[in-house]
Amino acid sequence: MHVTLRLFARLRDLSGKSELRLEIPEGCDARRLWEGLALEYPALEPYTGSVSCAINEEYAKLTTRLKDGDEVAFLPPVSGG
Amino acid sequence: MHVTLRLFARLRDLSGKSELRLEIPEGCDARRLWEGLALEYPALEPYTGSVSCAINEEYAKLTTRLKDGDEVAFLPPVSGG
Amino acid sequence: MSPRFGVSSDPLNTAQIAAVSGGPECGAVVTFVGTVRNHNAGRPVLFLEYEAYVPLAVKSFERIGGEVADRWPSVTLAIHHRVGRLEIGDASVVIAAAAAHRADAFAASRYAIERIKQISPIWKHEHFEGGDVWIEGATADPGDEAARQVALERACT
Amino acid sequence: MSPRFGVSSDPLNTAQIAAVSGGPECGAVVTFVGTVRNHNAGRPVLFLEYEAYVPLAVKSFERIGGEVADRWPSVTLAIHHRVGRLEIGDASVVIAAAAAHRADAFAASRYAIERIKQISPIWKHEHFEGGDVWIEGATADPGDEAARQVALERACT
Repeated sequence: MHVTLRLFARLRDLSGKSELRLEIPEGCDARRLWEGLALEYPALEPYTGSVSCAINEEYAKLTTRLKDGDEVAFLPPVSGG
Repeated sequence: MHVTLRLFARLRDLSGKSELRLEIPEGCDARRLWEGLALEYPALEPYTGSVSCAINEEYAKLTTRLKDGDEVAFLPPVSGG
Repeated sequence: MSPRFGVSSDPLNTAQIAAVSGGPECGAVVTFVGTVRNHNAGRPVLFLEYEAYVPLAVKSFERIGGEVADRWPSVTLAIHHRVGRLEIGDASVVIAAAAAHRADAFAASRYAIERIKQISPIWKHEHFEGGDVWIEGATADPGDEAARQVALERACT
Repeated sequence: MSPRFGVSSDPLNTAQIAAVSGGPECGAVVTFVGTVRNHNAGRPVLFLEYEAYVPLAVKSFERIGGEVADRWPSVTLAIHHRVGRLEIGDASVVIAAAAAHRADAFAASRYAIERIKQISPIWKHEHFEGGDVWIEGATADPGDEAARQVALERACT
């Protein structure tokens, strides 16, 4: 199945990618997606403890299982205001 | 000597006077001025414990001795904002 | 640049008052606007009339500005109060506090409105269906330290 | 009437945002404006760029509006954040809280800015002489009750 991955702010700058379309296995959760990403872009690895995740424009736990067509966003710590 | 007396808000409404020019004896303090006023306008008497005083546009204690030409204002409890 | 403190019968210009207090080192502006409510103490309100001893009221705002500067040196404060007849929804008072950091701007503006209610020679004459009443709150005494402590507590300091 | 919550690259119109939240039962409007400072962490700042995950940011403002409504039912809240390049002095965020009484308006607006900094997917890219840095604060987790308690404490409740 396929998901769309979105990266923001410094995660985008470090990976050089703002959006990726990825094929993932059935039953994959968001954490496994992140781990794969951090393997491909080792500069992202330091964010493993602090990254947040949103699925289809709602905050979601990293343990959420992904479905075909999901939009998954990884968010570094925020600094609005 | 003479002083100008100013009354505000409900003190003015109760006395019917917003400004009075009064002759007072030397050595008179603001409290004595108020007491004379409350004798002339008994409706003001209930304010004896809560009235504030300003002399020449500055807050002043009721024990302040008045000088010739002073502008003395008596102020009921305030409600700005 | 407009004066930082004033009393007038003209409608209050919130944007202009808030602009008084900004600057390049400023990171936060908190503006408080008091407006005339359509009810008070269970009664429908028709309109209000505000009266002030104008020169002393402006001096009281300057005094509050000084108290704020002592406590929160980074804050620039502006206070403007309207007098005369005000309709429901009209702004009666606008306070703007600009500061480097938001905590100071919030504290200073809250402190200022509490102090205005304690020491500014301004009176609210409430007109309701079938009557009217002068609202009377605090005996004005700028030297009352216990009152000042209450204002500081409400400012959450 | 404008929407209560928004993210846009257009300059923020404070007066329009504050007007969203008034009404005849309203006695107090507290407006918080965050502005770009000319220095941060000891460095002179040249300009900022704000980025947002826009749909989720707007939803986070709606969530904060719901948290405020639960805690302070009389409060009407509006939140607008700007994105893109902002110069020194520009407003990055405007929060307006209208309420019957001032204590609720102050508390709700302070709570809202604390929550934005905790959970809204917005990032500040600071450009200074000789470099730039992404500012990173809190890991966004709307379900983190300890963080929410910190926001309530800062709102002085």
